[in-house]
Amino acid sequence: MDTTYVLDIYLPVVFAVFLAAFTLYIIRIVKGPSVVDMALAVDCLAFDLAVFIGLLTLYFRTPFLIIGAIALALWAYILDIYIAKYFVRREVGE
Amino acid sequence: MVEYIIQNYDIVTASLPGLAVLISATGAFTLPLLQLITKNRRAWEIYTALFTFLVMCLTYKLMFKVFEVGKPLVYTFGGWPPPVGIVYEVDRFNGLLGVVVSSIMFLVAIYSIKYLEFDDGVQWYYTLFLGLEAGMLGCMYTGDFFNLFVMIEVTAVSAYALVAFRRYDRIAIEAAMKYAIFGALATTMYFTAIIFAYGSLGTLNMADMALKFRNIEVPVTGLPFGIIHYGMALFIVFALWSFAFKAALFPNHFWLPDAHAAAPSSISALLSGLVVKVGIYAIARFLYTIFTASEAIASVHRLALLAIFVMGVSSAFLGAILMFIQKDIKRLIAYSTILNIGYIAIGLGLGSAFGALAATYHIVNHAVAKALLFMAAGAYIHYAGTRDIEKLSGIGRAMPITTLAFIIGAFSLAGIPPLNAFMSKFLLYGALIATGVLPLVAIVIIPSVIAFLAYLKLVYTIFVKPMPEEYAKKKIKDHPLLTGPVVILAIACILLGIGAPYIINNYIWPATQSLLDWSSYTEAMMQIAQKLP
Amino acid sequence: MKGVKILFIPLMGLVVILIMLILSYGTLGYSPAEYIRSLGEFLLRQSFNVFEKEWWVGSPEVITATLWDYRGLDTVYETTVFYLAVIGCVSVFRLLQPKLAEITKEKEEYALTVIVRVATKIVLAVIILISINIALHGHITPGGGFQAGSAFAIAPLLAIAAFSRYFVEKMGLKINLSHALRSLGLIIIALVALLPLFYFGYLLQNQAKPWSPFPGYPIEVSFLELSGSLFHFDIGEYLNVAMGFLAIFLLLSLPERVFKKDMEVVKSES
Amino acid sequence: MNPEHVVVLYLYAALFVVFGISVYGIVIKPHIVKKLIALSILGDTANTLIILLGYRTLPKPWPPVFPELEPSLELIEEFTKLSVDPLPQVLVITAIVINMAVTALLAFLAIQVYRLYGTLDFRKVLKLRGW
Amino acid sequence: MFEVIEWFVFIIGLILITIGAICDLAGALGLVRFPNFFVRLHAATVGTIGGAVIPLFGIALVSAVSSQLGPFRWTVAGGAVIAAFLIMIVAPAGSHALAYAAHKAKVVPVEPKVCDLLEEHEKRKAKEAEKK
Repeated sequence: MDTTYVLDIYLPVVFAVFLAAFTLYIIRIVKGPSVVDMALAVDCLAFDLAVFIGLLTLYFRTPFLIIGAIALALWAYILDIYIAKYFVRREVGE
Repeated sequence: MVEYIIQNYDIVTASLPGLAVLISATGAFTLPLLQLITKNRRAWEIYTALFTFLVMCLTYKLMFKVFEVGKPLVYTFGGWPPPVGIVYEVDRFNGLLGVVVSSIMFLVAIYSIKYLEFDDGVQWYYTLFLGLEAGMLGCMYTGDFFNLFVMIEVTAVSAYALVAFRRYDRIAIEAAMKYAIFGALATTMYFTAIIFAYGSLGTLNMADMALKFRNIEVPVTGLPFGIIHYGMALFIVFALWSFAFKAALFPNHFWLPDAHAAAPSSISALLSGLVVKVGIYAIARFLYTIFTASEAIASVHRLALLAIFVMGVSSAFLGAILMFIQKDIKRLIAYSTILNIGYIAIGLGLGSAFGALAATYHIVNHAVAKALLFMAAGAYIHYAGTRDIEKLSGIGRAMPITTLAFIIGAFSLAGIPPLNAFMSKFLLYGALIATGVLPLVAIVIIPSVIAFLAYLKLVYTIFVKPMPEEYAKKKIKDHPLLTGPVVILAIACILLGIGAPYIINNYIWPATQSLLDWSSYTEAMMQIAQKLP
Repeated sequence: MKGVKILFIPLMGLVVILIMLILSYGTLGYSPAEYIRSLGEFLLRQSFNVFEKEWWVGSPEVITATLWDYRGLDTVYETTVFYLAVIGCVSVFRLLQPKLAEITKEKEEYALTVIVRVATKIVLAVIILISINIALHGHITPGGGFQAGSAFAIAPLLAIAAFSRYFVEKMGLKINLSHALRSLGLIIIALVALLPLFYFGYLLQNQAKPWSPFPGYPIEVSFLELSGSLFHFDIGEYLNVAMGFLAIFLLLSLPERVFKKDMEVVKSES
Repeated sequence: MNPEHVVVLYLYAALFVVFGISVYGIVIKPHIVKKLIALSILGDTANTLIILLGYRTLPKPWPPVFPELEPSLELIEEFTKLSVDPLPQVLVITAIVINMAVTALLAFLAIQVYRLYGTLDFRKVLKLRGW
Repeated sequence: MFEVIEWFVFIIGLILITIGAICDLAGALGLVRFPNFFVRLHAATVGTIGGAVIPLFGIALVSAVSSQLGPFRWTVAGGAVIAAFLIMIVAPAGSHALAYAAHKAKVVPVEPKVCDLLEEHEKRKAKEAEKK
């Protein structure tokens, strides 16, 4: 089943929406009054980038990008955990 | 290709350069396993000494083979012909340097046994030590300029870590930090230079690079991709800056006195004697073998030579003057390194065969004498526990043999005949006179005289002045493990000086010739590259 | 310092403008263009060319093929750089009294909340599986030893923060194990590189060549695609990188009071 | 020079500006952590530069991985014509590992500097050292 | 018949992607416009679960029926599903950890507050510990 034409027309529209969302997230990262605000925005941005990579997989028709999405999701989680640990205990190891 | 190799050498002899580097790296890989099995530090020390000895034997065999054959020996890794794969290309020049590196590494490995007796964590020291040897030999042997980047990093990373080996010493950590930050900047600059070279030439092989300037078509890579004139100008500027940093030439010398003074003395001997030579070797290889006699970049080449010459002159004067005012014995010797690197750069900057000969001989002589000085100074520091020259006064009386060797090394570097560094300085005078501008000779004589005065003062303080009472109690004496390597190097100093005519005729001049001989360097590579489709 | 600063900015600007002027003459051949350099084309054409086995590597992943076969030496020593850097880190952070680091008391309050702990445990399993997957498929799909090792590195990183470093040590991932496995990985690499020499082949040789008697590493074992030596190299590098990261994180997470206590000895001595 | 080349030159210019800024950061900024950040930016800029060099200005270039395990001659030819240059990517992987290793070592050294001097400001460190 | 089912799956996938895009934009707007951290957490949930998990499922569906991806389409679909499940686990846990830490360390004030049960709970706990 050939879905190329549909995707080629439709995906750029979705890309535009996602890019708009990215801009808003970046505004929050830059503005963010506290560290947790920034971390939250970076979080959302990373998860959205994972989706974006998935969409690029469809757009470029290369199957090799998708593994990057998984890695990105994990890295964002680490950021959260480390900031939380720092605020709770002020020492990473224990 | 196999016919070409088999007719001259058997496969094991052909793979000697690759083996030498890989074996010292394997030594570094297995040492952590050994330290888990046995906690006996004698075992680690003997293990390291054995590995360095093995590598030394391999490099000697390689050097004699290369001198016997006369042509550069090309070893293809994985069997891939040059522009595609990586090659080690050993001619007489880097064969000779490889021998210098591995011999001094072996002596320092023995010296470290006694010198580090009060330190903990020596297993990491020896691991990094073997890594440093692999890195330096790789830098010397490689025929691929991206591989050169990787090997420089191997050398550099182990050097940073070794400078910071005594990690509770404030000065050592600060020096290592400075060295590492600017060293990383320099290597990134070299990576940028590689980008320009790959962009404009489309190859990563050094011999192929030389052929591209002369518009000779090579299999697979073909002709240059961009305009080589400008691309190579950028390459030379970036690469030269980074090599000058590694070699501690004048504007980039600032890290050297700190790092070399703060490291353990055995490591200072390696850093001053050998690691800075990596930068010098790279400069010599690029300026003399690869960029010579090609009209495409002749003007850039001339400018680069001039820059090296000017940098050499300024570092010679700077090193000599700052050497005179030092109060710290190791800083004094470290500034002497800047001075001597300046001499080597002057020799290379002349652009004549005579100058290159003087530089080659001075590389060998300086490596031997400087390792000697640092190791002897390390012996004093090991017993006295201080680096201040005033506090060390008279300590030489308790260690007569070490001090005798120290005096030989110091006078050699100060240029007293018939010791070895005098011979190479004499060649340098000759090379400068051959340029026809006689006042230039002053740039060799003046720093030499200042250095002589500084050494004289040092020797006077250490040997002639009376010994304070606190040392008399400490039972200071010549320890065979500390003195042995020093004495061997002192004998080498004398032999290299007395036998200079023989050595120059049979080793140094052929080595210099093969440095200048770009055609056989490229032919050796082309012969194998013909196999490619 | 201020004078240097004022001088430095125009200097950098000048250098950048100069480089751009030089580049605008087409120094790099106006790249990127529609065509690429012929060396790159050679690699693309030959690395999985089943019709010309003289020049092939046997891996559809051209990057891994180039990384471990055409330019294998670079990668072996790049691994060495990583290894030596980790050894350097261990050397800088070694303790005078190693016993100080061995006080392992895992307390409830070290860990974060229950929700985080449960989520982390699930994620840990997923991470280790993914990293092994990346390592074992490095010669067929993008990935390989370093990438897989970096993916594995997330596991101790997460466990240290969400639980504590004692949790990681209780799982058996101690620093001595990391030294042993790292050495093991590098010995695998060194042996795979050295083995062809015993068959009178070349160091780091992968496939059979007409000009070398070495028969080559197996491309397939029954149904498994191995791509010759690439698979073994990837495993070696995976062990090295993963365990190197583990050692780095275990050292970094040592609490600061251990070092303060350790440094007191030095101060009292001097 | 056609418009495409101008766009490419703009990309190069942007990269070199970042390059200059990071060199400035390494040399001038006194704080060690800032120096480290500038160093990693420098490394990444160099990597991006060489990746840009190996790109192909086609509408949809292929990644340098064979899409099938049993290729035909036509597929190999098509792949050679459409895929991006693999060599810069190989060099970048090597450079990334090396940069990361050096950065890790530098970070450890920086922590040790902080332990011994109580500060990460290079000027203060030099002052404490007695300069 | 089979083709019809495939088109159906494809359209569902596209719809999921569309929903995701809209949710993402809404979440981003909320993250920018809302007054303080604890309120923004709600917007972030819309941005992650609505804006990341749902479109990833959509991508999995679309790629599963896209023949142009060749034999690798199941890799893409599987990867997308794994990524979606991971984000579904990871995103709430991460926001929870952030909120817990922000509350405990008092990084941001809890402003529109009716009653703070967590604070009371911890006070009670501390009192019990004192008694013991």
